[in-house]
Amino acid sequence: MKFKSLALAATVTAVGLGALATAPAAFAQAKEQFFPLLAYRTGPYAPNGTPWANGKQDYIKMINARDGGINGVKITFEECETGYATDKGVECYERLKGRPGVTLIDPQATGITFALTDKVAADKIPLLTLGYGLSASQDGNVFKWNFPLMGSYWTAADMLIQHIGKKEGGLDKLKGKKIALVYHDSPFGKEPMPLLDERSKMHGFELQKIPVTAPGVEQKSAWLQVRQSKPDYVLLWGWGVMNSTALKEAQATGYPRDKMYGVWWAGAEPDVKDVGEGAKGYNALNLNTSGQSPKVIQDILKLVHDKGQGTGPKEEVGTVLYTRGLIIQMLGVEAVRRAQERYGKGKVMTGEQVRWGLENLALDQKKLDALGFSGVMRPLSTSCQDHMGSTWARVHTWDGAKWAFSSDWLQADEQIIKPMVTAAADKYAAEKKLTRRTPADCQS
Amino acid sequence: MGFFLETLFGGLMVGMLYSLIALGFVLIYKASGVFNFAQGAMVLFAALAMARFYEWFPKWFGFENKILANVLAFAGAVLVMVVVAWLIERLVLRKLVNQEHITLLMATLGITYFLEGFGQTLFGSDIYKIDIGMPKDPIFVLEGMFQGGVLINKEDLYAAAIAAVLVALLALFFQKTATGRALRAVADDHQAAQSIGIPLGRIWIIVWSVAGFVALVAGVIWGSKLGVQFSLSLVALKALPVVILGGLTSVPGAIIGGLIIGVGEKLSEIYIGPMFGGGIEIWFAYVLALVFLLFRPQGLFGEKIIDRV
Amino acid sequence: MATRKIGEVILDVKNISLRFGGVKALTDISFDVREHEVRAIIGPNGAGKSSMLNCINGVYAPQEGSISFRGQTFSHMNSRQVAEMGVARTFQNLALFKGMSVLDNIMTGRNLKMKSNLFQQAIRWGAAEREETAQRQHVERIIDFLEIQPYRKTAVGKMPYGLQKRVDLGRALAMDPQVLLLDEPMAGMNVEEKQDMSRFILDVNDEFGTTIVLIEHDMGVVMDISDRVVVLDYGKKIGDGTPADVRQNPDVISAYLGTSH
Amino acid sequence: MLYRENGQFKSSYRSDQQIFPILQDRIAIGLLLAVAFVAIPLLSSEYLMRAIFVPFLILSLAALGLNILVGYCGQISLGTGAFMAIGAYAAYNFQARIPGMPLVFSLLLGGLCSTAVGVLFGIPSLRIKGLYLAVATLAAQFFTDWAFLRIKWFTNDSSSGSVSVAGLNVFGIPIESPVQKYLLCLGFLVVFALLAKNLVRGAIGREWMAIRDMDVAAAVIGIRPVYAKLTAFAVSSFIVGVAGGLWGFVHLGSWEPAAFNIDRSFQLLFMVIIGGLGSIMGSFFGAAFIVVLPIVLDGLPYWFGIPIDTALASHLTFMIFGALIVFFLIVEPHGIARLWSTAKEKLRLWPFPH
Repeated sequence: MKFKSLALAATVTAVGLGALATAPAAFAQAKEQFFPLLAYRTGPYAPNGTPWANGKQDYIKMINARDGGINGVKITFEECETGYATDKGVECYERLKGRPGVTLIDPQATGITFALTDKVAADKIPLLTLGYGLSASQDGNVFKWNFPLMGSYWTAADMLIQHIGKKEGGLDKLKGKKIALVYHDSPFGKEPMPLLDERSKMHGFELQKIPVTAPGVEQKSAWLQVRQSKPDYVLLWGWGVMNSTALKEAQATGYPRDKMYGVWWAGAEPDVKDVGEGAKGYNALNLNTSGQSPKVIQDILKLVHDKGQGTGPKEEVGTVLYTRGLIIQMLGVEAVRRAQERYGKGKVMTGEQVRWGLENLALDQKKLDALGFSGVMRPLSTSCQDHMGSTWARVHTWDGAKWAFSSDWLQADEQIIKPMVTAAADKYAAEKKLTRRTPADCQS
Repeated sequence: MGFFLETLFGGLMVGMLYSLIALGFVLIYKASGVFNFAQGAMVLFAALAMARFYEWFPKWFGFENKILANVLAFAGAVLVMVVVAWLIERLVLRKLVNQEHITLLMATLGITYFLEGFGQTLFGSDIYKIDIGMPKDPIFVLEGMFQGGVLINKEDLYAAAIAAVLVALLALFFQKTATGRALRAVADDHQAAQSIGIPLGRIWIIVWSVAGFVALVAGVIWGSKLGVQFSLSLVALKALPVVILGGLTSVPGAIIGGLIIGVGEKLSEIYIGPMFGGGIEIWFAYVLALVFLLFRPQGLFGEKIIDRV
Repeated sequence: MATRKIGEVILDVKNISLRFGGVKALTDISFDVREHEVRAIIGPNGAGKSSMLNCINGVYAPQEGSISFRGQTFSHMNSRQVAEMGVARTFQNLALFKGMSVLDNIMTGRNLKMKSNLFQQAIRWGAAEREETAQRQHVERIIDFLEIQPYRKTAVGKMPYGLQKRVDLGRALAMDPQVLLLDEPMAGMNVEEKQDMSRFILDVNDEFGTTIVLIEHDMGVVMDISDRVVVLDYGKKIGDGTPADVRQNPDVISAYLGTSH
Repeated sequence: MLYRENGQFKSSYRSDQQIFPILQDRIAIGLLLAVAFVAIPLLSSEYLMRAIFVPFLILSLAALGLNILVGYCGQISLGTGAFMAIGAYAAYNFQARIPGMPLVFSLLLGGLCSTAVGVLFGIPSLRIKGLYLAVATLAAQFFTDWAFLRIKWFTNDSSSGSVSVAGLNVFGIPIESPVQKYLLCLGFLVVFALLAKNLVRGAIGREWMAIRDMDVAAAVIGIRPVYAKLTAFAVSSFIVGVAGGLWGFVHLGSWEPAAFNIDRSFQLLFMVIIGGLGSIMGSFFGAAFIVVLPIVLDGLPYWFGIPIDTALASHLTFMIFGALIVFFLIVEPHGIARLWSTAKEKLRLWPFPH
């Protein structure tokens, strides 16, 4: 018996090490553009992580099927399960970064982003963190390899305050008001605080910070506090199961849902669908539309799902996070395309070249329409200094059955964000003993 | 004052749910000397089964009636938990008889992983809904006494009621039925129980089934409050201080402990938390339990240990 | 036995009473132990013999009474102090360190003698190493004395019962005790084993002049090897004196009627 | 006939008290070290280095520390993650606040801080035993999780509460490349393993085991439970703390409290129990098992070119992992280390069964 199991242990390890040794073996010159996909389809965050990951995969499949890749360069990918855990994420990154033709990394988690920020700089692989990650990394002069495209937690918080201000009839009306931030007790949840503090100083509203211990299954006391202090508005900074729980507790403690505003990670179908009517009136930011009407989604349905190659269930296509996945993947692909314009069409781009592509994205309305993203998102153009490219978003509201936009496009306020970003970036540069990039470096 | 009462009620309600999970721990520990870490995973597993059966059965058997669906789903889930109990006894406990506590503890941690993986493979890892028609909106009482009244959550009341009924049933089961008495005998002394011809194996299956049933009830209540999702298995960690505080071997301990922890947690978070920037309830529960232990190392109702040499 | 002379009172137990909640384990027990003698405590099961030793060891704290050792009087003992004063102990139901080898078990008995600190031990250089070796030599002598050389490196859990009893004795001897408390050293042994064990006990008493306090059921053995006997029954002292006296004592006889084995 | 101790007679107790009394063992260890220090750095790919070996070494170190507490002193702990966190954050603060602080010193000081806290949370162990004690360690776990999120000072006022380090170097030698990181961790591990081994085979080790096996008897012999237990907590949390520092500084480079959450504590407990309680070797076996197995499991489908959905793969990983743990406990409750020594016993007798 003992021997049997000893043998088994031996084989397990043997197979393991063998496999490990061969796994990342160096291949020949890359023929294909490789996208490592970090995802989480298990654990507390799976309900939100899954559609996101599916969107990214479907877009790649569609591009290969429709255009045969990027100017003829096929796209390959491999997914690695992180379970939203930092160390697992790092392992996935190390596992996949060595692949030939590796393009860029979208870790899908703020924690992993923090851990990878230094590593990618050393490995020369761009880090694409659309709408999350380090707010300061908008400053391309310091964060050469980070790309928080389309928004950070600071821009999000800023837009929410502006929107609430509008509702009240002017930011000055916020004076004396009370706004509670119910946040996921982690870097993700704490990132918006500096900006909110700034804004509360400016407009004289009281900011109450109520942490929710991750993953956020038990929120009774958080919402009892809300009930106690009766804030005029609640900002919900949640992710995964925390969001739906928050809405249920809000209902249970009778806090009006229409006074609740979520970040764009707290405004998707998984967050509200099993709350249903209970979430009626709840608002959240959104970077993109949802629905199956856009051309790109039609293409996906036609070329991927109808061929039975869909990654997820068909009805999931076009949901909020799925569509965000599409956008992220599209931006990655377009970055490669942009890079090819400079470094040679039909070639496989290296991480460095893709980085340049990301830094010089220029997606105007025309381009977006051509890509089938008309109406799905705002145009965006990045630069050496600005790695965000667009600071626009809209508020949408859950009517009990579906999300519907309830505001026009909002834009974060340069005047406030910029100095904060620069300051934070400088602090970071000082800690890491980095120097800001020279204009010359921007050309590279 | 009104708000204090609300917090108190809130704490009691949450405490009741903790007690339910703690109950599972205690039952198993009493009967098989196993500190069953898998209790949380069992809650998740049972709740997943219930939630999915509720979706599937109507599809499979083609009927509409929600109540029927709920009943069948519940029955199905009970069956599942019995099977789980049976498998655990056959494949794990039986093979680990007379091992040290820590070995058994690890085994249940293994079971935890397995159940979490298996549950999500079988039933999926999305958020699922258990709808047993619990009212979601709050009611206000004592409006005369306090302005604004005292908010009470109907759902919590029902939950508490269900929990109470369950506990009563268990009490009856243990006091009145032959099996129950056998279980108590086993709890007191394995060898003795065996020597008077009580088959341990069967007893264990029964206990684990009962624990599975308790897990299911807990899962249904939590699930209908929070939705069924992986994180449900984490509530086990909330029940841990409860078991320790109440005493590993005491059913009343589990219940009283649950209430103490529930209330202590909420009051601390509301009234002390803000001074420290909040989020203290999780560790406060443990520290609370710890302080109790320093005065009664065997927990509130646990048996006293005398060193014999 | 003639060779050794009984000395002064070394251990004096006065009016000890011990209760667990309501249960009275010991009531007003007094007796003394003289240097170099073999003192037996006998009595039926549950008479409180082991509890008595536990009080002397400081495992239990008696509610009343006092214990004096070489003139120093304590209301209750502290295990560490007792050990430092040179009182060693074997246990009724083997309290050996099951996970450790015979060697380590007995070495543990020498720990009080070892002075090197954590860091010296961690580096295990000079002092620590020398100390280990020195103590090891001493332990080896005990191993030879108890004739368990072949088992040095085996884990005690795996050894036959009789030998485990020896290891238990060895661990106590390793402390070079002045007083040795033996709790049923021969329980569950066959005749030869008992003979060996009594031989060991007497040798210890002779060679090292160790005072011995002995709990034993086997009246035969007790009467053979002990100088004086205390008899307990239901936590009370019902007799005290030489084996001869005790044999005559009516209370003792009634207490032991039928239970003599 | 290869593995025999016949004819190797010990002429002095000293030689009998060596770490590896048997010649073949000494040779084996020599080879092992040679492989570890020379062969692996030369041969293995960057991925193996960064993603397997470095975590393996660091977690072995942590498991080693935990094993002293749980395996040798018998005090169960579910709060190992907390002590890693303390080590990491303390080291970070020494590094960030004291200019020119050498990395190694920061790490060791971090270990000392964790020692202090470890002793503090060890005090209940004097009164509370067994599973009840677990709650004390869990209290430590959740408290530190919270403290490092909430108390800005610990994280040098970073708005997000996550900290990061850069430009590591050991007395001038930079710690950038995987090989350098690997060697640094290996160095720590070897040194601490040696020291730990010395402790457990010395007087203090015997005290710990005595307390573990039969605390009353130990007390009667004159062992002070206070001293034994608290030293165990101290030594254990020191090693664990240093491991935590390495995990943060060398492996992650940038981390948040979640990197040391309760899952980490469980993972480490798994390691020591699967590997073997009360065995230094076991800590390594356990770490290897727990680190490599999941990676192998969710990698296998790709390497054998079986297309399998990620979710399913990782669910299967969970299941197989859990099943294997139960399997091992059933086959050998005393862990891989015991299997190993049984195998060695068999090898001694080989080719003659008796």
